[in-house]
Amino acid sequence: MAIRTYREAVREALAQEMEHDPRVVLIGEDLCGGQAGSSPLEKNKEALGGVLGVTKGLWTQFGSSRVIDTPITESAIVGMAAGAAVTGLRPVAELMFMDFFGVCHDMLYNQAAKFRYMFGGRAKTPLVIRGMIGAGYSAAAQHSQSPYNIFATTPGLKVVVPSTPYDIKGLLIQSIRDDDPVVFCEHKALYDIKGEVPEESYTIPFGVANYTREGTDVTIIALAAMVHKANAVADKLAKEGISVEVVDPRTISPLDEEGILESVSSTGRVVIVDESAARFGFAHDVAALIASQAFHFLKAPIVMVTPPHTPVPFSPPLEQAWIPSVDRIEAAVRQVMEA
Amino acid sequence: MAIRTYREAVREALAQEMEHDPRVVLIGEDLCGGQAGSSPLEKNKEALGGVLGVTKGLWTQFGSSRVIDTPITESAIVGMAAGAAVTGLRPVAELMFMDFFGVCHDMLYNQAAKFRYMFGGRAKTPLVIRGMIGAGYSAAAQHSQSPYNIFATTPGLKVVVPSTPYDIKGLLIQSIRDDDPVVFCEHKALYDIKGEVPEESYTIPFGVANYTREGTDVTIIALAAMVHKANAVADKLAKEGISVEVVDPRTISPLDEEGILESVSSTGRVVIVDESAARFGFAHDVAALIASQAFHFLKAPIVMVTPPHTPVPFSPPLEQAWIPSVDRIEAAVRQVMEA
Amino acid sequence: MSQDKQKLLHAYRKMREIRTFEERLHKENTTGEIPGFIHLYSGEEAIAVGVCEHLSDQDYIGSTHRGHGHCIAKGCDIRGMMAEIFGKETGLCRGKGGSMHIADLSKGMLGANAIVGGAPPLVIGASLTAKTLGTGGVGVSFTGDGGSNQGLVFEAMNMAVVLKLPTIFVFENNGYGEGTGHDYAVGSRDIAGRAAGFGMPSVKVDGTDFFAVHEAVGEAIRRAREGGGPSAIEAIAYRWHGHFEGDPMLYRADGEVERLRAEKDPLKIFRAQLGKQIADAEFDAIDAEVEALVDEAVAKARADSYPPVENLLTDVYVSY
Amino acid sequence: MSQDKQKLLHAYRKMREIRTFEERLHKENTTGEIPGFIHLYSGEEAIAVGVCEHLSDQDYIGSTHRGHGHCIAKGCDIRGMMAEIFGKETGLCRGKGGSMHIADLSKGMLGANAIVGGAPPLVIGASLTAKTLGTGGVGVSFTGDGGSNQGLVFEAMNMAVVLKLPTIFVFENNGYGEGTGHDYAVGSRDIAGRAAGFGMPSVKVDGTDFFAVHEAVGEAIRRAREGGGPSAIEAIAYRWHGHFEGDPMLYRADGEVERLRAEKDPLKIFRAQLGKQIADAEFDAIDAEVEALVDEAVAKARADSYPPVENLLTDVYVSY
Ligand SMILES: Cc1ncc(C[n+]2csc(CCOP(=O)(O)OP(=O)(O)O)c2C)c(N)n1
Ligand SMILES: Cc1ncc(C[n+]2csc(CCOP(=O)(O)OP(=O)(O)O)c2C)c(N)n1
Ligand SMILES: [Mg+2]
Ligand SMILES: [Mg+2]
Repeated sequence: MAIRTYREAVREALAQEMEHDPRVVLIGEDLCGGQAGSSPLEKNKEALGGVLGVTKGLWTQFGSSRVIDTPITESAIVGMAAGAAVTGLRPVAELMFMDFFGVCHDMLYNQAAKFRYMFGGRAKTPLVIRGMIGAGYSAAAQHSQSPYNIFATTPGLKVVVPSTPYDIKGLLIQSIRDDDPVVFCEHKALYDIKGEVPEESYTIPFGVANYTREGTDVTIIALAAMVHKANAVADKLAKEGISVEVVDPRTISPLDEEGILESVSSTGRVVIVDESAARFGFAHDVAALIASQAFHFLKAPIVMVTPPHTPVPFSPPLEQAWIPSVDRIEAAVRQVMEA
Repeated sequence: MAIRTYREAVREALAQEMEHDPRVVLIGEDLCGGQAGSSPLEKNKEALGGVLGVTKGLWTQFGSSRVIDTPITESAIVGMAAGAAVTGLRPVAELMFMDFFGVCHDMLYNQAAKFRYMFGGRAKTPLVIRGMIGAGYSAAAQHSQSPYNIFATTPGLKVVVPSTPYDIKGLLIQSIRDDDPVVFCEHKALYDIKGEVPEESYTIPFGVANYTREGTDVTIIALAAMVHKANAVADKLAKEGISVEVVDPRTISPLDEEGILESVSSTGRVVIVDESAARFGFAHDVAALIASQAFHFLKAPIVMVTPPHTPVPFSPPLEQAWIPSVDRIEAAVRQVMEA
Repeated sequence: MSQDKQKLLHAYRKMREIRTFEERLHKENTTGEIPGFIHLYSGEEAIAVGVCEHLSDQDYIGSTHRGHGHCIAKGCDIRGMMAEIFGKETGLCRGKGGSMHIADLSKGMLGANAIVGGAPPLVIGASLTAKTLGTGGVGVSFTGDGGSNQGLVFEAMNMAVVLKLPTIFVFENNGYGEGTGHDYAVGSRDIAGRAAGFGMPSVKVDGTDFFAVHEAVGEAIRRAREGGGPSAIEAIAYRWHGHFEGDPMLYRADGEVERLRAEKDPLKIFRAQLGKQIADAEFDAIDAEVEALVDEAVAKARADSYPPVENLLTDVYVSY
Repeated sequence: MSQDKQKLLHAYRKMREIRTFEERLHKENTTGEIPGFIHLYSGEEAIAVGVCEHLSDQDYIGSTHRGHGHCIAKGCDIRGMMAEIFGKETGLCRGKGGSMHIADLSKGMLGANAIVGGAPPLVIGASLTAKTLGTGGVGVSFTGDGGSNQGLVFEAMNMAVVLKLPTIFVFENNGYGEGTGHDYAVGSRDIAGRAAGFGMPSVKVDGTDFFAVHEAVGEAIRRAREGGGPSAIEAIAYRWHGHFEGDPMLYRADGEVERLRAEKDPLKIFRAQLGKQIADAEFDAIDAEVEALVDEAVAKARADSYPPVENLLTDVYVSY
């Protein structure tokens, strides 16, 4: 196995799938950048390779018919990708910051998500929408959100929120091979984390949670950047003899309900950490699942660690207070232990 | 008090507020209809009065500068309304079917909802977005949804989901006078129901639940059309000696958390009925609230009665099976009673 | 029969199928057996057929809420359509879509669409597939005069120019969007005129004249197939019925519909144009065949059963 | 001093304020004290100032992610802006918005906007307010060449024509959207040319020439104030820095920036144009004053405190 960053793992997954299947195309703004000027100077240059550097080198390798730079026109990007998906391509469209979904939500919400059902099962829509989520960079209210809850409430969409280089590669390849529309959320705080990643192609199935820590006293359920904070808390409290299990569902639609309920039934104490929202978020969805399906196992009230019901603030001290912190997670675990 | 339909109550609220305050303007497609042709024949006609007949007569009364017909251009409608709201008007924009929010979500999600916070409290956005929600008319997957959960997850928006003619008038007047952006959801199955409505203007405060039935054994929490089904179940089971309390929060952002928790603490048994979604819906938000704040009062697992995780189907028998039914609500109550 | 004549009769048959289908729905709708909203296409037949006579199953179209005509012109099965509109299991979408979501991907029909302006972004996707896989296919979107103001449409047009996609944007100007005149809602009062601003050629044609539509679209499709990029066509025709069935049409001038039926009937116009070449009896024979076909479709749709309730939970994902 | 000369010096001062502010940010940004993304406006000063010199606090502008120049031109306080960019409580948005959301409604500044294409729909709302309340005000939206392709913009343009709103759509064509050339992303390669399709007049001007911008916009604003409806203006200028601070600018030609700084500097051009009327010393005096002002703003912003953590939970709604 090689050591790769989360960013490199994304690029590797894209490159391998593009090699594997000529129907895979990338669509988005500045995926390359340089191809997008018509002056001779720019013609043969890949200037950006994506704002995140994620797609760097892919245009050089696969050319303009596979790596398609677009104008700033998200509805046409997602709509075109959806239309291409039902007619035979396997497009991977990049939204850059997931926050931008607002300008093209219909193409996911009313179109791609519903084709198969509305058409009586006679359509396949193998579409991936990639984008960044997450706060922490003072990118302010319109570039820091994690709206995976809004995607996952929509029947017909699948939603992936990976936390490690290993997971992101396997889940992205799975997403591209999947015949349903997938919203693929990359957390910006994780792009530079490193981990072991097989060089060959592999998939990770949807709906299978990963237990990043095993434990018997408390279950923490967390996603993306929050998994790492939960792990840190588990490691710290282990020294005090508090045994914390950390469950990373990795995909929230489908959700590994069984995996979550099994952990909860063994610990009876639950903390859910979620960066999406103070209301109607992932924490609430999972809390509701547990309160309806595993109620009799619960020994204490469920504790949710979420941001407050406010937009993401710009100023660093406010933003740090907004993001669920290691301290708040630790306090939540102590709280459920005491209840 | 007069007897009014839910539809008439909306119109009366709009008319009274337009009389009361010259800054109130209506914006939307076919609010009038006839004004919108330039031929002499059409010039002086109000052809539609809104697709729902809700705004009928208002153009005749207030003219084109107050009742503003627009092209089919929802992003410009909501954006214009938001821009007008921060600069001195009090616009009420109609989205016709709330399902259409997908084509203009950004103007709510990233703009109107966030002005005040992003601008450090130095903005007021007195904006109302009205639209129809609800299934039951074979309007199929793109005209039958109830996406109030998606609105209410967004900090900065207020969300109103009224169930009676009395409530809708008082809440709409409150919404128009409120200085924050409000998403106002009218359930299409309720337009023709009648009830007592004061002729004069009045407001109902946000965040105050209505107990439509008082009871001691079980709490049902429900919104809009579901309130009437919950009431029917309460009335039926009362005859068997099962005492059901029905709580209609009326506004879901803000939510009357205290009112809900108080009822739950007295009954200890909870059924939540919600037409929005099988995942990440209103039912989940409230279940999470209860599981974290009133856990020790609970005598039984929380039961959620929601649609399945599918788009809304067209064919009547499928659609009827999709909508939470009186039978399912009754069964849920019996289930929590037995647990 | 000469090939040309065969083609002409085929076009006539398609237009007649649309007309008979729609007029029958207008009648059947009053019985209360048809669920949901119905938007009829009568009066605009020459547009759908003028376009689709150029297309094969490799070519895709994307349609509107007023989609029956496009479906029929693109070759969707009339029985399957009627059953769908009645909400029956035998429907093209197994009763799950209804009038506003009829689709048949095997025929290159990407779906009616209940979101105004929804089709153009999807259609450029079909065009991208054609271009990427080199199928030689084109994508055609239908959009109304009202829908022509939706931002989605403009984005699709710009994208199609930038990527030189084989797309034809057909604008059906039938005078109204719901009750709102196009002369109010289209700021420039010239839908075709917008295309130049996006860098594509456009023409405006009489949408009640099959030959005018057919010729203009033929030119655009040829250009698209040859790699010349997208075009726009504004076709002017008239909607005979209300926006939806049940619309009291207060925005109409007195006698407007009668006049349209008398003077602007695409089928009458077609027959008059071909009066010298094709005998009335030949047209009438087609009319009778189509009448029988639609009779049968209605009878079958009425007799067929609703989908079983278990179907509620299928077709959400490929796995269930 | 003559009134004319006063006005000219005011315009120069505003342009200099922008330039000095931006170049200082470019430097300060390397210290790591400035949080988040910064997009600099150097090279485009004549557009913001050429427009805003026509406006009063009753008139509203809507801006972009590259908003500092528009804010300064519209009269936002430079100390408040700098403090905002540093994330301090004394910032114009009390540290909650940052560079991409600076706003001051009391000055008619509706906000920078981090959603590309976000401003035009909001600005037509300000225009609607002006029209409805009869204030005589206008709304001006700024949009980049890249942003000009967003559907939101086209919708706002059509709506403004239909409702005859007093709106001016200013397109700042600085050659690139991030790393993508406008000649790639704008299908027609002519942003101003799109306006006609929407039914409004437009002109294309040299955006490095204050007088060219000022005159064209003056005409459009006069028309708008008189009830003549909206206009569009494409102003061509150049972005000297990267898309954001940190952009390696691989898409640039060799020597491109040096050439722009030498040949396309709006301030140099302005001074050259007025060389006969206004002495260098007068300009230099302004430069020095502005330098001092920006020095002070930076010193103050650096010294000011961050907002207290309690502020996290305020300003979401009017009630909290
Ligand atoms: C996004 C969206 N907005 C509004 C509607 C409601 N609506 C349905 S059809 C229609 C009018 C469409 O007019 P036009 O495009 O001219 O098509 P026509 O009905 O004339 O064929 C409207 C406003 C919708 N379905 N979707
Ligand atoms: C809806 C949306 N899409 C994409 C982006 C990312 N983005 C920010 S600025 C920018 C380029 C804008 O180019 P242009 O409009 O020419 O303005 P300039 O930066 O040149 O001033 C892009 C793509 C965004 N912020 N919002
Ligand atoms: Mg029309
Ligand atoms: Mg630019």
